[in-house]
Amino acid sequence: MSDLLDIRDLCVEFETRKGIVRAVEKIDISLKKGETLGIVGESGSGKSVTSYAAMRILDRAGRITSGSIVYSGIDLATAGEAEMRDLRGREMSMIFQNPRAALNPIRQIGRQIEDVLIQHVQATRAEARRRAIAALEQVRIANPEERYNAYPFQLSGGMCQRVVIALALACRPQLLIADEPTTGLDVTTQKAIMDLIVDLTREHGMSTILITHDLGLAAAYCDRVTVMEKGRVVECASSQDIFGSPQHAYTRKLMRATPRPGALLQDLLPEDSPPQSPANAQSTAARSDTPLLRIEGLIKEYPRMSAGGWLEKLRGSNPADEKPFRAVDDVSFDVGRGETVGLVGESGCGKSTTSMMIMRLLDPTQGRILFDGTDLALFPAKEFARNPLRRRIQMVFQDPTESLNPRYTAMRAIADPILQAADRPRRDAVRARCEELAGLVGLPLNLLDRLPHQLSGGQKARVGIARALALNPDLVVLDEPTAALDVSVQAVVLNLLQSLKERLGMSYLFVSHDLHVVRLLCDRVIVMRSGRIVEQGKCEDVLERPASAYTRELIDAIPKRPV
Amino acid sequence: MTDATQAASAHTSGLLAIWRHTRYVLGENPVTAFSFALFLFFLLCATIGPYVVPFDPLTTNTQSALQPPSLRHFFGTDHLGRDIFSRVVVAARLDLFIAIASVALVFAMGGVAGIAAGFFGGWTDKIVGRISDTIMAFPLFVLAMGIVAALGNTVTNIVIATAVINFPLYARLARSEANVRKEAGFVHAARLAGNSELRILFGHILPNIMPIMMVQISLTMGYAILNAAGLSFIGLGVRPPTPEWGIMVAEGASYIVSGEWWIALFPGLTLMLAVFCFNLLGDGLRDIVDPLRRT
Amino acid sequence: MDRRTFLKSTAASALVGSGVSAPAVWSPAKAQARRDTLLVVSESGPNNIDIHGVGTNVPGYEVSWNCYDRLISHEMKTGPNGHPYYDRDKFKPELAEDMNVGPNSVTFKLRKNATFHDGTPVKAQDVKWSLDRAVSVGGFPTFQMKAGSLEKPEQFVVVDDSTIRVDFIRKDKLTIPDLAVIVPCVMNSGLVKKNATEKDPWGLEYTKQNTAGSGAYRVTRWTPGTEVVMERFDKWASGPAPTIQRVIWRMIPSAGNRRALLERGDADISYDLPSKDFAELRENKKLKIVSTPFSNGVQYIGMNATRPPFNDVRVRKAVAYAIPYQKIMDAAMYGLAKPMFGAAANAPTEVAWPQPHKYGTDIAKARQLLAEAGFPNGFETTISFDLGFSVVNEPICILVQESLAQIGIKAEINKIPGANWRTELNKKVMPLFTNVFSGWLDYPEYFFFWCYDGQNSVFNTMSYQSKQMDAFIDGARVAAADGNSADYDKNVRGFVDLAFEDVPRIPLFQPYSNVAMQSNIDGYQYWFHRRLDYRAFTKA
Amino acid sequence: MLRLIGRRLLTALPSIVGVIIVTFLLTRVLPGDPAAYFAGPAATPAAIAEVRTKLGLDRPLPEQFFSYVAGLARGDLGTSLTTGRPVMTELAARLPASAELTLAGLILSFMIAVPLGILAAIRQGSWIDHLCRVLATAGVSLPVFFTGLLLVYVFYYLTGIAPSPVGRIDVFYSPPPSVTGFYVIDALIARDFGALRAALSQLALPVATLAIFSLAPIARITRASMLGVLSSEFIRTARASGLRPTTVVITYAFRNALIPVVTTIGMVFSFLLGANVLVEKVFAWPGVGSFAIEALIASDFAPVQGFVLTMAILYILINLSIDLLYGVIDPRVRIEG
Repeated sequence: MSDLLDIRDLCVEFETRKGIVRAVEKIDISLKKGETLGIVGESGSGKSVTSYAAMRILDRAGRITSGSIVYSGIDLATAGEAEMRDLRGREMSMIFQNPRAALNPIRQIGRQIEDVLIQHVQATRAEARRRAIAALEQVRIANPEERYNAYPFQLSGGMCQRVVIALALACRPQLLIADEPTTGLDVTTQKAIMDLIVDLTREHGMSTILITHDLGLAAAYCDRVTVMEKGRVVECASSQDIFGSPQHAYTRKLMRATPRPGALLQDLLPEDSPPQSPANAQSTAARSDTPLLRIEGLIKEYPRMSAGGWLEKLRGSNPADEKPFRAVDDVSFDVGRGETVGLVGESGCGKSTTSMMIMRLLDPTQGRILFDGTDLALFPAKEFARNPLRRRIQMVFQDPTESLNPRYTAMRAIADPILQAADRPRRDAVRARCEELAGLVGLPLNLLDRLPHQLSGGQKARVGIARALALNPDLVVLDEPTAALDVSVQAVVLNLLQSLKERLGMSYLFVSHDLHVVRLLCDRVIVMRSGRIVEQGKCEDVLERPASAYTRELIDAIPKRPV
Repeated sequence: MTDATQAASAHTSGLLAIWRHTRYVLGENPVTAFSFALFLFFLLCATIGPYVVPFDPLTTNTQSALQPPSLRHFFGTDHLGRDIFSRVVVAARLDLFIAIASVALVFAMGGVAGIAAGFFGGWTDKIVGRISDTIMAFPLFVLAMGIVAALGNTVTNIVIATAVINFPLYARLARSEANVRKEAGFVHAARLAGNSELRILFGHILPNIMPIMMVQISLTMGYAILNAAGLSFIGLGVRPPTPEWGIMVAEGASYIVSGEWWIALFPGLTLMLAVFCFNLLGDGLRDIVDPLRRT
Repeated sequence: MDRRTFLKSTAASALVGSGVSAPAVWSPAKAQARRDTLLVVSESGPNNIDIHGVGTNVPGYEVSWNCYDRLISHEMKTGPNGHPYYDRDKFKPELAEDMNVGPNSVTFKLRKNATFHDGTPVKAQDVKWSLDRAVSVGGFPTFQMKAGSLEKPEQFVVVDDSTIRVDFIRKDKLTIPDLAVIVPCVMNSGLVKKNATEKDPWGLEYTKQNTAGSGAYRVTRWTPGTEVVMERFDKWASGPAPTIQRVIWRMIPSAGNRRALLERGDADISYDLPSKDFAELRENKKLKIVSTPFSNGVQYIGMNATRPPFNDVRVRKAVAYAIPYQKIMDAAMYGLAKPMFGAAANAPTEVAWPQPHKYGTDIAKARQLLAEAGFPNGFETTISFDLGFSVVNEPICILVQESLAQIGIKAEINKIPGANWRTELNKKVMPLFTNVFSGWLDYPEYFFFWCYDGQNSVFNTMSYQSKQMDAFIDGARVAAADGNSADYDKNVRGFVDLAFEDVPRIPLFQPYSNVAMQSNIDGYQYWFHRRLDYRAFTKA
Repeated sequence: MLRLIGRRLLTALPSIVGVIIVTFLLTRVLPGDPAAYFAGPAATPAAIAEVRTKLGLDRPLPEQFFSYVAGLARGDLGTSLTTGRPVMTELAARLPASAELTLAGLILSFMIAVPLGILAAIRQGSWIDHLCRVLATAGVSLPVFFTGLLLVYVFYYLTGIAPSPVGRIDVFYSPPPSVTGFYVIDALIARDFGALRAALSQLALPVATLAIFSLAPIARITRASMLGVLSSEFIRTARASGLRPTTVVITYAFRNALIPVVTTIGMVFSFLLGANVLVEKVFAWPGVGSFAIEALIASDFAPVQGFVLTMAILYILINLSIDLLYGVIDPRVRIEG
């Protein structure tokens, strides 16, 4: 089969304020007709830049400096803009990560598909509507006629991604580039979308490039996988060979760092890393005395988002639709001292709302939050900052960038809780404490005076953790602490959290949507769905022999590695 | 290094960083560099102007009234024979004062009220919203006139009037910026650290909206002087004979048709240059204050 | 052409470029209309076209003067600048054909053929109703009538349909002249009474916006603050038929634009331009400038004679010597005024007003007088002026402030908007101020009765009290009534000398009333009210 | 839709009440005493007192306020003493003049500023970007009356291109029969092209002055919001699907960028209503602005209160139409209501 796409020693450079940055360094990638190629790499590896270069939609600062991109005989690197514009959408098209943002928010989705059809003279204005509805049917969207004039904000994330796919495939292109199509979607939706992409591309004999940071996804859905690191292709082989016998050290490191059933926490670390303390998660038996945290009948209601303002209330609208929406519906569970409890569920299941209430950042509608015997629910969230118990419950946030004040240096961020505490030590003692905490979380001292935007994702996560530990809390709520991190960094941070828990005798409430990560870190796990607890118990019981159908469905949705 | 020197060095390195960063920002954007130079020039006029000017800006000399620009009088003389160049230079002090004072006042009033409204919401938001709606409902210039006419046309009243009519602009901007940030991660983190709501407002949120406010501050400085000029045109401006660009343009305006174009033109050009400089200053100030731009 | 003008020209021409012909091109029909229409431009317009209205402003007087007739008016004589000037002492008949003055009454015979605008004939009952109205509506009109001892309706007696008699309540030389001012105009009582209500018996609301007179013109359209359009009343019987068929009077607030309109020929006549413009327009041969001194008018620096420090005559004299008179004449008036200062030390005092005083600018003498008065290093005060006339007042105050500073008096300038100016004057608290006053009746004792008399009228802005002065003024008035000229002259010289000796106010100059018109306009007449009389104008 | 209007008007009510109270107090605080002003030059204190009672100014403040509000309810805004006519008729006659001027100024400035802003955003950092910034800033740096007088001097006095600044229509054209009060529209309705040309040529200079003054804020916001939208992800999708640049920039990018632009225009319009007070003074334009200034200087309360109230209502109507415009532009606003 002849090569559809043949990229030869491509180099792409970006002008940034710090001078020229070479994002992609002499890479060779080839793709046969009908083949599905996976490009895997961590952030900054240049995997997306390659595809943008191929489509020639690099932003203004990027330039292809050398190399060729031959697509069925045409060298795209030197093609004219008009010629490229004709190819894009008709011959080759692309789908992106954040589906809702990838659609024009104020234009009906049907019209957006029509625009592409009309642009590439695939349909006259009259029949464009019929062709658009056909495209929607093709991506298995229910009752496409109505959906035709819906707006993106009226559709779910998964539905939006289907529309983006319909948009991309409307003109029957030969090549589909999918850049992290399912990141940020729920596991179940992710499976449905990936199956859809593979079915459609196979049905039309199209070739696909799937760009992802998730090795498991690539393994499950691609014929061949290319691994990239810092702008270079380190290895390229069939998915069986990549997983069966990874040749390059970096590939092996990636393989090890990906959470997978049956692995232990320290298995994730690269081979050459020093052995961690032998204590294994399961071995620390939960202490029997009263639990550190006991949640009883926790409920959080939000008024139904009725469209009418108080005018409606004036006229007394019917009580039926007045019933408030229950984000958290009668949740009760315990967290023992020194125990790590996992809270798992898809987005919108109420796990974050529950954690916010436990952290007393949000007032519950009803229910008790007993922390070491005292019911925290009695204190309103507004005044809890001054409460002496405040320092004993801390939190690590999901998005490290958003949880650090852009104007505070790392040092000042870590010191913030210490400075607010009543018994605040003198200036140099504060600095000493910060350096001690930095050492604890493995943050190099010279980074303390840097601002957040001058730190990497992993370093910011460490600052977040150091800040949480500043006042030696008893309970730390971890709200998806590593979701935003690369796989290799995630492995290191998870091990760090585990060792800190053991050394400082804390308990964790670990909120996550990734079952593999929960299996590695937690003693017990609680599965939630639309505000209610579906199942809870020991990790291996729930994950190996799930009692409820929903849990089983969650587990099945995780892409399997080629055995 | 002992803690003390370390802290000191951190402090100086902080200042050094700001200076290097400022030089960097200026280097990168020539327009901003030009506006900074202009601003320094005006500051210079304001400070040492009165001691350097060739003539006393107030002495009249009816023999040499209405002379066109010449080597003796660079900008010519006005209808009372006073040297326009000296008056324009000396006026810088008063005009800069009006600009900076009204901006400071409106930032303190409008900015703080806006943040509180955006951050606390509830009734603070309603009150600030109502006040700014009421002020916005007035035709702004007539409101300024009303205030100055009612309280008397002193410079302080002109500053107060300018501050009042710009209040809604600042309140609305600050409110929307604070509203966006009030649920940010670092705000929750600050709460966890034990910061009281007020400390969060002023310690965390205010510094983060400074870059956006900087742009608005520079724009308002321009409008403040224009407003003073407008008031002078209808006789409510600064008390004569104090030199002020706005009133000089207003007085000179009636002489354009009769051919003495220089009386209004030079103060007008200087006024334009100043407002021009303030507007361009905004972008430069934002770059300096915005941490993200710091390499 | 620098960038900014380039931007403006493109922006403006983009709009205007669409083939707009210069407005000066007239189609023939319009040319004819243009020739017998007078286009007047001024800064502000009337707020009420009835002279008896509450708060009718000065522009309102002009409309009333042209649209209503009076019983008698003034003959014309050639004025000091060769242009027609109203003759203070000679009267000519207007609505009244014949006037004969008895010892204690005057009788008027009305024209037979005089009719109002709506055709109804003018009868004595209309005259009586109008005069009763003038003396009873209150405010300024009633006040003006009282100045000529016309105070009670009983004085006006209808003898028959065409004869009316006015009885005197006291011998007063000003009664006859007071019948020739604007206020005693004759109204169409039938028409006005039809539109009156019990709340407004005199029909002031109706006459506020409609003319109901027998004058040479009548108002056909009035948009306040924008324009007044007056058409000729062809059946006007009280004088020679005017040549101007239509008068369009437009309000153009910006003086610069008014001058531009004159210079480009788009306006026929304008009068309230700054003196500087008049001085410069003199050279423009396409225009004709007529300057006539205000009759009985003086711009002065007033001081509050009751409060320290200006209650001490030496301080007032010091100020009088510190005034930069010549600078004011040059920079404020551009020479377009008659100086009221610097008369020779031995010059005799004339029996006339206004006349120049003997003070001049003498800083040393001023400093010495100030020291004598106990203020060797001066004092602080404020100098106030009416913002409405800031074109003249502001330069005067700046110059005075500067020269007073030389003798240690630090005076801060205080600008007062139009409405507040009268309130401040009435309060009589302002220590130092500049103001202008001119009386309609051009007699010295009339001026001094208002401005210097002990009864402290609103125009005695210095609240100057002096028994001696009151004696002189009353003496002059009685002498005038009795026709005893020797006594009259002695009293006039007495109060003029006392005014200059006590100097509660320092006369600066007698301002000119300037009018600029296209060269093809003739017939401008100077009247005591200094407004335009359209009836006399001709347009070549 | 009606619900939106209803809610908007209800939220506007308190600010109207606020405006009424503040104007009432503001006019009462003005130092001038209208009675003295209207009693005429030769009035004695007795005459002034007489006029004061006639005007009802001697009654206690609350009483005056209630009689004013009662009058308002009846739609009677009192009579203006400077022009001697009821304020309502005065405003009705003058409002179209100001509205015509301000609207035309806004439309012209919109037609110049928006394309300038878009071009500056597309070619960011290029000479057109800097030109847009410099031109816009220069326009707003000059006091509006100075620009006006300069335009009159150059275009009327020196070159005679523009007609004489004597108000809305040339002296020798009678205004077209008034249907909307807008001379341009009325002339079109009446097909009187002579009057139309006269009205347009009279509008040229004042509209140019206002446009230059309002250029900067609109151009600046268009550029900023276009920059924001152009860097968003759906534009990348549009480019990736090969759509024509014009469709990408106009139909996709500009329509999304329109909302902040429309908000600024609302604010600029209310700012212009204030600023055209000076333009009306320079161009002898018989608008509400110059009328209010004379009244304010003469401390004639009724017209000032009437004027400010009309402006407040106009401002609320403008905000209402902007909200409706949001609904048209952005379905999210329309649907979530």
